[in-house]
Amino acid sequence: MELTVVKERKKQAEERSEKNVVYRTKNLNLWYGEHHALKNIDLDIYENEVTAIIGPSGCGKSTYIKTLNRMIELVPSVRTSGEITYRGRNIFDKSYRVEELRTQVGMVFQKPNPFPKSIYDNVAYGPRIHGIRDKKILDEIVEKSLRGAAIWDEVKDRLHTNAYGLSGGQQQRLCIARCLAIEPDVILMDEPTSALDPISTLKVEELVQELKKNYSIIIVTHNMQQAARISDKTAFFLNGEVIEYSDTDKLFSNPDDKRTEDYITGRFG
Amino acid sequence: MELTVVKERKKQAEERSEKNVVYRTKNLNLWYGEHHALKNIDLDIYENEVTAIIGPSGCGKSTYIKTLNRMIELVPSVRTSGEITYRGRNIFDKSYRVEELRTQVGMVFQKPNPFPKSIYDNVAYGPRIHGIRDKKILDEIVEKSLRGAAIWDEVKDRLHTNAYGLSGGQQQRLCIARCLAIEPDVILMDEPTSALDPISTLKVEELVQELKKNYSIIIVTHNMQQAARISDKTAFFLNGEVIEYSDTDKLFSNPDDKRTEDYITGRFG
Amino acid sequence: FTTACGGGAEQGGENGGEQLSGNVVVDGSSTVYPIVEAAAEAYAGEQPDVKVSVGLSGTGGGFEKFTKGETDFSNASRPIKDEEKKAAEQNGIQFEELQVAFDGLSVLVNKDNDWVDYLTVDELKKIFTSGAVNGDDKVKWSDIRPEWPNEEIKLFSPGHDSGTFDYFDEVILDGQPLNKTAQLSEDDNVLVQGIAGDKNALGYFGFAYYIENKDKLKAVPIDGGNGPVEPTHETIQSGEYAPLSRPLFTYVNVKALKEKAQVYDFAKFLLENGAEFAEEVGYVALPQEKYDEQLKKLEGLK
Amino acid sequence: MAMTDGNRSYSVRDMIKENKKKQSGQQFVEWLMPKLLLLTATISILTTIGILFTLLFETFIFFERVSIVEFLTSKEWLPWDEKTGSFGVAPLVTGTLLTTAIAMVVAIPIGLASAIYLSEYASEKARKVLKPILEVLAGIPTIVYGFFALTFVTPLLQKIIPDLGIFNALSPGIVMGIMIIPMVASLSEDAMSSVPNSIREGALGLGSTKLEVALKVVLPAATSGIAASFMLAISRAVGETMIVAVAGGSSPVFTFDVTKSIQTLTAYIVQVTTGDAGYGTTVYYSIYAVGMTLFVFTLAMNLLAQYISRRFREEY
Amino acid sequence: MEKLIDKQRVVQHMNGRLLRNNVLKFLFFLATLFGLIVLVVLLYRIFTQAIGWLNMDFLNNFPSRRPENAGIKAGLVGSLWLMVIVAPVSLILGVGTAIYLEEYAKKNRFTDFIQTNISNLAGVPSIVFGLLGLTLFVRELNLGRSILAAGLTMSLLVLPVIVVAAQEALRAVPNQLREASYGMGATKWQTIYRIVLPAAIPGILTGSILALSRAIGETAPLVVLGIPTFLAYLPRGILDTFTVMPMQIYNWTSRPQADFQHVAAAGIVVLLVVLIFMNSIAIFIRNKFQKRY
Ligand SMILES: Nc1ncnc2c1ncn2[C@@H]1O[C@H](COP(=O)(O)OP(=O)(O)OP(=O)(O)O)[C@@H](O)[C@H]1O
Ligand SMILES: Nc1ncnc2c1ncn2[C@@H]1O[C@H](COP(=O)(O)OP(=O)(O)OP(=O)(O)O)[C@@H](O)[C@H]1O
Ligand SMILES: [Mg+2]
Ligand SMILES: [Mg+2]
Ligand SMILES: O=P([O-])([O-])[O-]
Repeated sequence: MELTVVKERKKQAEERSEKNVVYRTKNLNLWYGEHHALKNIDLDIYENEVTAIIGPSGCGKSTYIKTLNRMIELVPSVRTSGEITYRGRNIFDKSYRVEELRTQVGMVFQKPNPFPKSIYDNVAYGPRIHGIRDKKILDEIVEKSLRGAAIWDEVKDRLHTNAYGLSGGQQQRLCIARCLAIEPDVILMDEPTSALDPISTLKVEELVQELKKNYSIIIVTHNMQQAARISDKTAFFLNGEVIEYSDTDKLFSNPDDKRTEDYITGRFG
Repeated sequence: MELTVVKERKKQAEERSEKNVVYRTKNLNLWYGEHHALKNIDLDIYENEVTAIIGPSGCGKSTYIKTLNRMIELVPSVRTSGEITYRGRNIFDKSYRVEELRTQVGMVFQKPNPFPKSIYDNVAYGPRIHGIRDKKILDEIVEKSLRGAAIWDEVKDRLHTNAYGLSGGQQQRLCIARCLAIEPDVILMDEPTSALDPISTLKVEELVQELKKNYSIIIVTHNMQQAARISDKTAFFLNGEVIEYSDTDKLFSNPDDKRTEDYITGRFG
Repeated sequence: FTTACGGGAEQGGENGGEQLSGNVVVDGSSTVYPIVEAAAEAYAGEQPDVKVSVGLSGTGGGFEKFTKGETDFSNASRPIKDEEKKAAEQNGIQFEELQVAFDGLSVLVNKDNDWVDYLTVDELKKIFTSGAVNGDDKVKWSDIRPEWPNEEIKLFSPGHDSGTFDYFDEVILDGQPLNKTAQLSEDDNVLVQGIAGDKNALGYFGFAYYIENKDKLKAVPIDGGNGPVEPTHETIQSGEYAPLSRPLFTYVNVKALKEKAQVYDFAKFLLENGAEFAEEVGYVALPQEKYDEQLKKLEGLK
Repeated sequence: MAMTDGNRSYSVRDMIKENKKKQSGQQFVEWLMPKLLLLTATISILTTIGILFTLLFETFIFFERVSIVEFLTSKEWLPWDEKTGSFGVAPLVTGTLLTTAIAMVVAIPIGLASAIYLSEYASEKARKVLKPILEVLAGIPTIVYGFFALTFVTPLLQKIIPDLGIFNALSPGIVMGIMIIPMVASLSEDAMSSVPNSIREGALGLGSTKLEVALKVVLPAATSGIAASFMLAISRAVGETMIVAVAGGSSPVFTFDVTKSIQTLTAYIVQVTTGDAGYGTTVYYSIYAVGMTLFVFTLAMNLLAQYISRRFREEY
Repeated sequence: MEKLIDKQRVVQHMNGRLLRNNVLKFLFFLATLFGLIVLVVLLYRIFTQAIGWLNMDFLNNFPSRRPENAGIKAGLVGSLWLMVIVAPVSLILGVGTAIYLEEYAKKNRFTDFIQTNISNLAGVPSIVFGLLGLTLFVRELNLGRSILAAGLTMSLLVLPVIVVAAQEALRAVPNQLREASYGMGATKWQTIYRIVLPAAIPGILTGSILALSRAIGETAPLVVLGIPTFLAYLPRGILDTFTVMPMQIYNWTSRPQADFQHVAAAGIVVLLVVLIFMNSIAIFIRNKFQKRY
């Protein structure tokens, strides 16, 4: 009988963990033409957690995160092998509609890329394409998203001016707001705060903490402090490989791999 | 007699300090159309020092640094009043050729902006436009500049491929190399490391320390740690005004102004 | 400025076996163009150093240049007009008119039209004149002869600015306005398409276009008072096909004729061989006496 | 010597200074180029002045013979008879408007759709093959299109519209539109291609379909380039001559019926310049008045288009 | 967190969106295909007519009254000579004007005036340029009916197309590239010449292809200039008289003899080959340089 209980528990644990995995990457390889940019990546990403991806420039962080919402397909020379499942479904599956995937998986890019439209229209873009026309609801979504991205106060008086009039940092926060507007399930962030000042960064970091209650967040960052501050798990990439992936506390305090240690202590590049 | 010595010394000191000022900004005001972006800026920048400019997003940091090499003139709606002297000459003076100013004052931008040319041609661009044609000298300059920007090893095998094939971080370091290639007197850097990983950042920071022996460097940064680490003087901007300007140690340890303190301790944005 | 002042212009006169050089500039009517082109082509074999160029600016456009002294010959599908004479006079240009061939304006119907046996000049006039039958200009075959079908005639005519229309206007319409329902085109091949494509079509254009499209179209014999006459080489040349056969001209600048040996020589060549060339490109030669007469006149001008 | 590494005997900074002293030529070029370029820009003005002069003199003579009121208000264009003739330009204007409008109805949607396909859907390879092939369409001499309209398109259309005359406005209008497709497609595609990819990524990342990216993001961002291609297309249609001259007939009738034979302003000018009309006759001078009309017509259209595009651009 | 977006509806909506995308993609493809189909029909008609008439003799002969002897030599050589003037003159003037307007001119009335003027010239029909060329180049400047006179006329004719296309191309060059160059102490002209122009070349070339294609296929203004149709000799320099392919073709199509229609078709094929050759050079350069920033 005791055995049954143990088994039962084990099974429950497995189920839970199974359920909690949002993204499961299995043996992923990626080539840009001849250039082997991602090598045998195995990585599970869990629900309602912040997963940070760190590593030196050119190690494949952006490439990996772009593969998660299949944005990488825009580069014509790209080939992949292996599997990524999102909530149990293989995202490379022919029947998986990429638009559906990307609606559930929002993305914030490294360089701010607002549309050449008004601030309002930038944020309302997502809801609109998904069929929300009601002016009142849109207004509400726009305000909420801009507040969420800590930019509402700066732009509330000029919602209908062109987004290109904003400074770089403001533009990036606008892009975050734009992403929040469609209330995704997962949010991919490629160095979202690299163009932000510390205050805005702090706000975004707080926001990330807030959002992870409902969303799963994957964030690429150069800022190891940031990774340490906000993430639950951290993956360390090097030359297209995952060198180490574990709880953030563990990785920063007691890394398994020598290279991780060298990197986080700034000993190599 | 003692008096004379004192006077003499004072005079010498004055002369030295006079000589040491690279940039003197007097009562500078700047408007984008109606928007008053810089207000009564007074700031002296000294030779062979690193001057950091910090402040929240939209406070006018980029605007100010672009004024120093008159890059701001590219925005048609801009008006200025006041004076900036570079090495004693008013840069707004009609007789001052802007190309001469910009040859002596290099610039690294916030967003990487390599030319759509090969890596080699990007770096050789500056020397070439200034009349250096000798292939051997160009080769040497290119290598040295790329090394200086901590990117040589990554690109030395593909010097003649297009610069757009590089990752964001690599592109930014290429831009730094491009700037170093003409050996300017002053280097303006607008958040040059915001797109770099910590290792590259570290290298660039080291490089900045190295360069300041011969060059004067003005660096806009969001990263207060960075400002504290590498700069000799720091100016804190807020809403287009200089709130405080002093030695970096002083500013970070014992600021005069309440707002500075609030900002560096992360109390407001 | 290479055109008007050819280099070897001063070389002596008689054609003999002498080699001439220099330019001969011809422009004007597109109708006359093929004849002069043929002459120029053959002439290049005789006098390889003489550079003959032939343009087709139209009769009017040709005269504009001719009366300014820019060309040596001006082809024309109608005689020169008073305005043009005046312009020539003002610019001190003397010219001589030369006839080079006949064109017989052929009146045509669709291949499937089995009712029209011939038309009189009056009937033609009635059909083509605006307002002659109806206020709205819609003419039915039965309006002309009761036994013909009760269907509207689809009229086709060369555009107002062609020599062909000009001549038709003069001899048939008598200056009355053209039927407004007529479909107009400046290009005779286009008219061929139109008439070949409509059973109720009736139109007219140059003889050569009829000859070339005999299988698609039917020529209507015209009764000018002496019974119906079909357009053929013989009837046109003899003048029997009246009033629709018209002469084609080229005008030559007398000064050029006098001063430039190659211009004179080319004019002579054109008249001597004009009959052959005209026939070859689809027109009808003048009676031989006519060419001889003009050759004599030419000699007198030298 | 500003350099830190010792194994070099020169300083770039010094070399630049040295070169600066020598480069007085550089300064001269810098002074000269804007002036040369301004000169090239003035050529266009000189061209316009030239055209105006060429047209004005003869137009003036024309209006000494024909009243300007008649020219503008009469609906009959019967210039051939000196005595009974009537010189109302309206039929030529409607002919032009009619064919141009038809051409635009064909060229703008198809051209823009092709541009969207090429820029947003087609692979790099397909684009590289398709675009040049389309551009061949633009190079076919217009006279070929004219006969294509007359001998292929008109008979085809007659099967659908039995009432269609052998000469009509519809067929040359359509063919003119086809000829203009590459112009719209190619220039619009260029404008769309120059919209940065990062913006497309932003939209795709929100789960947009390619259609939404194209219509809601790229198209608005490329408005000015696309508008420019439309303007060029309209201008080309207004100015096109041979197609209408061959397939449109030469009947200046005041009508908006596309099945009827028409004549355009341009077709009238060619008709007279290549035709029989006597030099010095009223008909001869009328082509200059018609040319002037075309000039004023395009000018008015341009000003209108500029006004519209300015209003349009303000939206964001 | 309260949800403003109904996931259920979003997913339902997705089907419609994807359907729309696919339907329109198909329509866009059809539109592209439409142009291609017309081209194929046109080319098929031309080629079937030209076949048998297209041979070395056709390339080597001068115009003739006999269809079987007629050749395109004078027109072919003349058209190429015309390009010798039109290509450099129109490109230099057109790109120069565009650079002036985009890079140098201040936004003032004069600039607006030039701009309006250019778009206006684009709409002036070719035949009016013929009238201008006749008055200005042929008569006033006394260039006669030469290659030079015709070339200059044609250059003015295609100028606006090149200017507008070049302006668009220059406008599309990101400003950050200019900034980078200025930041190195480059002068304005250096920046334009070394950075902006190379980046704008693809766009400029597209416009130029269209413009030159137009110049090489144009008949009406040359007719007005009085360019001859029959010539039995070749020009030796830019001051000689000449004829061009479209004039030959135009003449042949209007001849009564059916055989001349075949000659015309053969002429069209030669003209198209020349065009395609010109295009491919430009397209090669364009594809080599085209990139998205
Ligand atoms: N479109 C592309 N074509 C070819 N190679 C590419 C492309 N994009 C990236 N790469 C290469 O793939 C490698 C990984 O690039 P990636 O952008 O993923 O790096 P990263 O870790 O995001 O770097 P950074 O921190 O600088 O953004 C780099 O060596 C880069 O040069
Ligand atoms: N071209 C422009 N036209 C109008 N306003 C501008 C322009 N560029 C900047 N501004 C405004 O001027 C102010 C200062 O901008 P600036 O780019 O100097 O800020 P910053 O301190 O560099 O910010 P960040 O850290 O986000 O880069 C901002 O409010 C911005 O919106
Ligand atoms: Mg990256
Ligand atoms: Mg900034
Ligand atoms: O060209 P034509 O004057 O004979 O019609």
